[in-house]
Amino acid sequence: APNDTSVKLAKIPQDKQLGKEAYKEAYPLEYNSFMKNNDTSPSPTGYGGAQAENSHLTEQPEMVENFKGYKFALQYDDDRGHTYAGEDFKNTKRLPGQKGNCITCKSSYMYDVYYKQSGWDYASKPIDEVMAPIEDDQWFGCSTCHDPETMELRVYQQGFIDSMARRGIDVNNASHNDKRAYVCAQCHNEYYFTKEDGRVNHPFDNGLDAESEYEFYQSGQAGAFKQDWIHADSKAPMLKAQHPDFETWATSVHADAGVTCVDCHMPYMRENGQKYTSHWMTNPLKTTEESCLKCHDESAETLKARVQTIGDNTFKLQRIAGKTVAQAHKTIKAAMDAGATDEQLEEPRQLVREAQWYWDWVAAENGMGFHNPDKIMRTLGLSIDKAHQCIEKTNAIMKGSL
Amino acid sequence: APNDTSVKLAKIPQDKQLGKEAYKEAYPLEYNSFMKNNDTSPSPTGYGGAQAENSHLTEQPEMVENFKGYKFALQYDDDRGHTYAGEDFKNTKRLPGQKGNCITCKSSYMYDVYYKQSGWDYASKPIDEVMAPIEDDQWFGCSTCHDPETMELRVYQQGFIDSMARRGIDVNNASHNDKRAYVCAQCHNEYYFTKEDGRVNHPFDNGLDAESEYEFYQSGQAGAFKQDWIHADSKAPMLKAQHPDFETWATSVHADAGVTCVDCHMPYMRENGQKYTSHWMTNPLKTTEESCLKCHDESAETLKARVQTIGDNTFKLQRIAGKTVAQAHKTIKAAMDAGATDEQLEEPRQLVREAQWYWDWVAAENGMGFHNPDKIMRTLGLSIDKAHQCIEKTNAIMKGSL
Amino acid sequence: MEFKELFQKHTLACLAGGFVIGVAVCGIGSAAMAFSGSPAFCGSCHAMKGEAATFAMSSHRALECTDCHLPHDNAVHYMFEKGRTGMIDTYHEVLRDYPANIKISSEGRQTVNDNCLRCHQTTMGSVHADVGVSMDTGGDCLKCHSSIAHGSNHLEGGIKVE
Ligand code: HEC
Ligand code: HEC
Ligand code: HEC
Ligand code: HEC
Ligand code: HEC
Ligand code: HEC
Ligand code: HEC
Ligand code: HEC
Ligand code: HEC
Ligand code: HEC
Ligand code: HEC
Ligand code: HEC
Ligand code: HEC
Ligand code: HEC
Ligand SMILES: [Ca+2]
Ligand SMILES: [Ca+2]
Repeated sequence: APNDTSVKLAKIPQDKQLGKEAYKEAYPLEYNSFMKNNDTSPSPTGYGGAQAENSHLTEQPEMVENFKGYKFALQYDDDRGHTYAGEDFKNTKRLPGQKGNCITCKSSYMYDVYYKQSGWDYASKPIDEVMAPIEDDQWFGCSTCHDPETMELRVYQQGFIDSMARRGIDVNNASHNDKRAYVCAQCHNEYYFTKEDGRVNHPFDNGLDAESEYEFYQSGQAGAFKQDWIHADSKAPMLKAQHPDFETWATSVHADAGVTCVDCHMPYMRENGQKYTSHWMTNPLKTTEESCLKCHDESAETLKARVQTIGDNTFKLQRIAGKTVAQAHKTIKAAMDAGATDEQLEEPRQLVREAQWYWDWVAAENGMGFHNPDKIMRTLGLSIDKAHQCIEKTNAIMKGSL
Repeated sequence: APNDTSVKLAKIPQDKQLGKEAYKEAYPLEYNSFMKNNDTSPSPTGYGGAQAENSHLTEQPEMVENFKGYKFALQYDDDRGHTYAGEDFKNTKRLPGQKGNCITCKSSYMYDVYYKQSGWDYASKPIDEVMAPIEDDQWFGCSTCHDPETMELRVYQQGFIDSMARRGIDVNNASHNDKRAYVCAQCHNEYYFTKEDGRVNHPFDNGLDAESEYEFYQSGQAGAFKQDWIHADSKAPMLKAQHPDFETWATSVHADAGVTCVDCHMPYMRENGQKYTSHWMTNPLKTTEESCLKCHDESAETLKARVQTIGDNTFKLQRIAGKTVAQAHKTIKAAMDAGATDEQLEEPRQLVREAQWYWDWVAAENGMGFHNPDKIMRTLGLSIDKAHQCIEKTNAIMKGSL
Repeated sequence: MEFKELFQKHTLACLAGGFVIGVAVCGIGSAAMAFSGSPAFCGSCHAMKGEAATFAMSSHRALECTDCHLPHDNAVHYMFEKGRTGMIDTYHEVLRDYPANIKISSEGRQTVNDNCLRCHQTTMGSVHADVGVSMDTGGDCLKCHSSIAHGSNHLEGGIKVE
């Protein structure tokens, strides 16, 4: 029809499918809004945000102690827009010495080039070799989420597909609505690299909360993988939790109501009487009107204040937990200095490992509690308890041995 | 045809206004539903409920330690329907030795008879003398909430009126919607009896959360009142928190949206097309259809599951907090037995007082977290932290002195 | 309550009668036809007062109730549903046995949803909205717009003691 202004599927030349440039003309609304990911304005709540060098380590100095001996103590910034994914990755001080598996969630290059050729082989090759051929425009392009031939959403990160399959869920036969979560969930989740072949795997088997995931690592379900590093002070075998955004959301009130990541982070916008999907995946409070107010009748101020309150409550406990964990590491170190044996310190080290896991699960999550308030707060309560138990246990040992 | 949204005002003889019987014929729907408060079916979530002898002390034995030396260690039951208010009050083992102020929230007798005659005088008279003239039917009747002449809601508990006035709120000039909360809030709140004349007062001046109320008691704003009792084991000066349901609700998402106690606990019902307000003030999950689904699109099962989850998360931390507090009392006692001085134990005792306050604020609240999840969970996180701090401090002292 | 007894004894006959009368009345003329879909007509029942009141304050207040609540794919379907639902509504209104809180049924939701798209097809032209195939898409309008016609604040105002 002559008046039909609906978006037409465009043919993108095969050699340009991994970039963004070639999509610009066919999908200007989506392309332009995606480019807004370059915006670096601060977060309305003060949590998160998109400034360069927005360092967690400066904001919460206890992290320097908690990650001592691990790369996260070198540089650990708050996430920025998707357009920075390549740049921030290449520049992080955590990069040297890593393997190819690291690029799994930074573009679809790993899939469209490497995985299609030879499966997980890229995962255990040196990172420099693996990332060398990736051009600037090929980091995080449209193909990261869309099948370039059909522009349908696609979920192709095999580690995620396999982990969900173990939960009985076939993500590629999921409903369209569920896909609007899975397309994000394939990256925004907790993962580890298997010792066996370096592939990405997820500890989802027992459930989607911090306790179930901890049990996964404790019970041997992670195979030969036992820890990410040995803590420099306490010598405890530590786990690093990474961005469990999916797991946090998955059991939330919003998920119950079928509200997905996309509904809030990529709301419909309008231009010329037609809707399009915003591709500026940022803090939804920057677009409260479109992100929240279609479903909610409260005023934008009321909603923002509520998100702020949840964030403040979460941050309050997160700091207490983080600092207590730091103190626990130092207490164990003091015990070691005073002559405590590895055997005596076995239990305290397990306790600090567990305490830090719970704290980090929240600290690494990106919603500052909002994605699932009571689940996140429960996790912090457990962390505070375990960290103190570690301190008390260690002190009890010392009392005996002094 | 009868107007289905109005009721004819009846004249209730003055000498029968305090009871319920006289209202039966004029307001059968309200009367009959009020009598459903005699129901003693269990709570759908397992938290709360209305069975006789539903003892907190049996369910959470750590309470016996935490209230040691105080009447709450003798008997402390979950609340039941309003029709039991007189009976349960007269039978509680906590009653002997109390004063008249106790009846403030058990009927309007205190107001319509005593307060109108001579203000707060009744508050410091012996309880036996004060309750002797109250007939069975006069405990918690219709006049407890309604002005019997007009059947308008009334807020007349002077302690609450004064405390709200100090917050700049004139409860009797409040909007009709706010009154639907205040009518409950006048009883369902944290209170103490002033040392000066035994009247009921509320620690609302600094804010409506556990930290602000603690600050009220710490700063001398409670006048000569310093503690409810001295703990039998730790000798710490303790505070008892009582049902801060109002404070918990007041800053919740539901309150933000103007949803009051009455909307959930007294939903509109219909009988033969006649609309009326349910007077069965019970667990709203016994009436999910009417209580929740008028606002929520989720299914009744989804909503119940959500309330259950919030309750389970809350109860998990509540138990950890309660048990850690109990251990703190015992640790201080052990230190005393080993010769620690009052001066040395000053700080630990302050810590256990504060830790228990936070725990009790939640344990005494009646929504098991649902009324305001993140606020309640924050309070428990603080409790766990302070209780452990007490233990660590005390142990540190002992280490020095041994 | 003679009405109630009559209904309970002769339910089927009454319903059939109601159906015929409904269709006949509606067929009398286009004026009656239009009226019997209007907020004034629908809102004349006690059970509908709340919805009529909230609707009157909505952005769609110029519409007829039936624009959303009856199928508009063809006239026969429209008339049939009008008779059928009108019959159910009348039956419960007379018996006065409807619940305090009337909740739209899943078929009712589907009908409404189809109507949203009937008017707003263009708006949704460029985004994923397979309406009719499944409500599990961007086409589930009510997921985001359920308060568009009746608000979401269902506080109803008190019952007066006069
Ligand atoms: C399973 C997916 C996944 C894998 C594998 C992964 N990342 Fe990420 N990465 C993410 C997500 C999602 C974010 C954004 C959320 C966040 O920062 O919490 C992110 C953010 C980052 C950032 C920016 C924020 C920061 O942490 O400073 C850097 C740098 C980064 N990743 C480096 C790496 C490196 C190096 C590796 C390999 C050791 C790696 N990533 C492996 C998903 C992944
Ligand atoms: C991080 C994931 C992600 C990336 C990257 C991404 N998209 Fe999308 N895109 C989505 C989602 C989610 C939708 C909504 C799809 C749905 O509901 O079916 C969408 C929808 C679309 C649509 C359908 C029309 C609309 O607006 O809903 C087009 C066209 C589109 N994207 C183009 C692009 C282009 C061009 C790029 C690169 C500049 C891009 N996308 C990058 C996730 C992404
Ligand atoms: C291929 C992996 C991947 C996918 C798929 C993905 N993300 Fe991300 N996301 C990242 C990485 C990596 C970053 C951090 C980039 C950086 O800091 O440089 C990030 C950052 C973000 C941020 C932070 C932006 C800011 O302003 O601080 C948000 C919000 C976000 N993602 C939401 C989403 C949503 C919503 C989806 C799905 C529609 C999604 N992501 C899909 C990897 C991914
Ligand atoms: C109901 C709305 C909603 C849903 C659903 C939702 N989020 Fe969020 N998300 C938010 C809000 C609001 C914030 C900002 C919180 C703050 O500022 O304190 C946020 C923050 C984030 C951030 C950090 C942004 C920053 O500034 O650094 C990331 C990343 C993120 N969400 C990813 C996800 C992913 C992935 C999903 C789905 C698995 C998801 N979100 C689902 C509302 C939502
Ligand atoms: C597609 C619909 C939808 C969108 C979009 C949405 N919400 Fe919600 N929200 C809901 C539903 C449904 C609930 C559950 C309660 C209910 O049934 O009303 C809810 C609950 C909430 C709650 C109470 C739950 C809690 O954890 O405290 C808050 C606060 C909230 N939303 C804020 C937001 C904010 C802020 C945004 C935007 C960033 C947002 N919502 C976007 C539908 C939505
Ligand atoms: C949004 C609905 C809602 C509001 C508003 C609300 N409540 Fe509740 N209340 C509940 C639910 C649901 C429970 C049951 C929780 C459970 O079973 O875990 C409950 C439990 C209670 C109980 C304990 C019942 C029992 O079984 O022992 C009391 C007492 C109570 N509320 C009083 C109040 C007061 C007073 C207010 C206002 C200051 C209030 N509630 C506001 C929903 C609400
Ligand atoms: C005059 C004081 C007073 C007022 C006013 C009051 N309550 Fe209560 N409420 C009580 C007492 C006392 C009990 C406990 C009775 C018992 O256990 O014998 C109670 C018990 C309850 C319970 C527990 C019932 C159960 O099944 O476990 C609920 C729910 C409740 N009240 C809600 C409300 C609501 C809602 C309002 C306002 C409409 C209200 N209350 C007004 C004093 C009051
Ligand atoms: C400011 C109002 C208020 C005052 C003053 C008050 N109560 Fe209550 N009482 C309540 C409310 C509200 C409940 C129901 C909620 C609950 O139990 O948490 C209740 C419940 C009770 C119950 C039943 C549950 C239980 O705790 O075993 C007893 C018994 C009781 N009160 C005795 C007393 C005694 C004795 C005093 C005086 C020392 C007193 N009350 C003073 C408001 C009050
Ligand atoms: C614990 C508080 C409380 C008690 C006790 C109470 N009521 Fe009510 N009553 C209310 C509330 C709240 C409303 C709703 C008022 C409003 O919204 O204006 C109400 C409304 C009414 C109405 C107005 C019609 C209606 O159904 O909304 C009548 C009549 C009534 N009550 C009669 C009684 C009778 C008779 C008794 C004693 C058997 C009684 N009430 C006891 C709180 C109470
Ligand atoms: C008069 C309206 C109303 C009533 C009655 C009501 N709610 Fe809500 N509820 C809301 C609003 C408004 C929100 C905030 C989110 C939103 O805007 O949708 C909310 C939020 C919620 C949330 C998410 C917040 C959280 O703390 O997790 C849950 C769960 C919930 N309600 C359950 C219930 C249950 C269970 C009942 C009945 C006992 C109930 N509600 C009664 C209006 C209501
Ligand atoms: C613009 C479309 C539209 C119009 C016009 C409309 N409605 Fe609705 N109606 C809806 C939607 C959407 C819902 C579902 C609301 C929900 O899910 O909360 C609904 C629900 C209802 C319900 C069930 C109540 C509920 O909450 O589920 C009734 C009854 C109703 N409408 C009656 C009417 C009447 C009477 C009129 C005219 C005065 C009317 N409607 C006009 C869209 C409309
Ligand atoms: C004779 C009185 C009366 C009239 C006139 C009336 N209704 Fe109703 N309506 C009711 C009753 C009673 C119910 C509740 C039926 C039940 O209990 O399921 C109802 C239910 C509904 C529902 C919810 C049904 C469902 O299950 O999804 C909708 C939508 C609705 N009416 C719309 C309308 C519209 C549109 C009109 C005008 C064309 C209208 N009503 C006219 C009495 C009436
Ligand atoms: C018979 C045609 C018709 C139907 C059916 C209809 N609409 Fe509309 N809608 C309109 C018209 C005309 C306007 C413009 C009204 C105005 O701007 O005054 C409009 C405006 C809107 C708007 C923008 C105004 C606002 O309040 O935000 C939204 C959103 C909307 N409609 C959604 C819906 C949804 C959802 C449904 C189904 C529940 C629906 N419409 C059913 C004709 C219709
Ligand atoms: C996931 C959430 C979501 C779903 C599903 C959804 N919408 Fe919307 N809708 C929105 C948002 C957000 C806006 C506001 C866009 C803006 O203002 O830029 C909107 C705006 C509109 C408008 C207003 C356009 C105007 O001119 O003001 C109409 C009409 C509309 N939607 C109709 C529909 C219809 C019809 C459907 C189902 C086929 C639907 N919507 C499904 C979120 C949604
Ligand atoms: Ca960020
Ligand atoms: Ca109870």
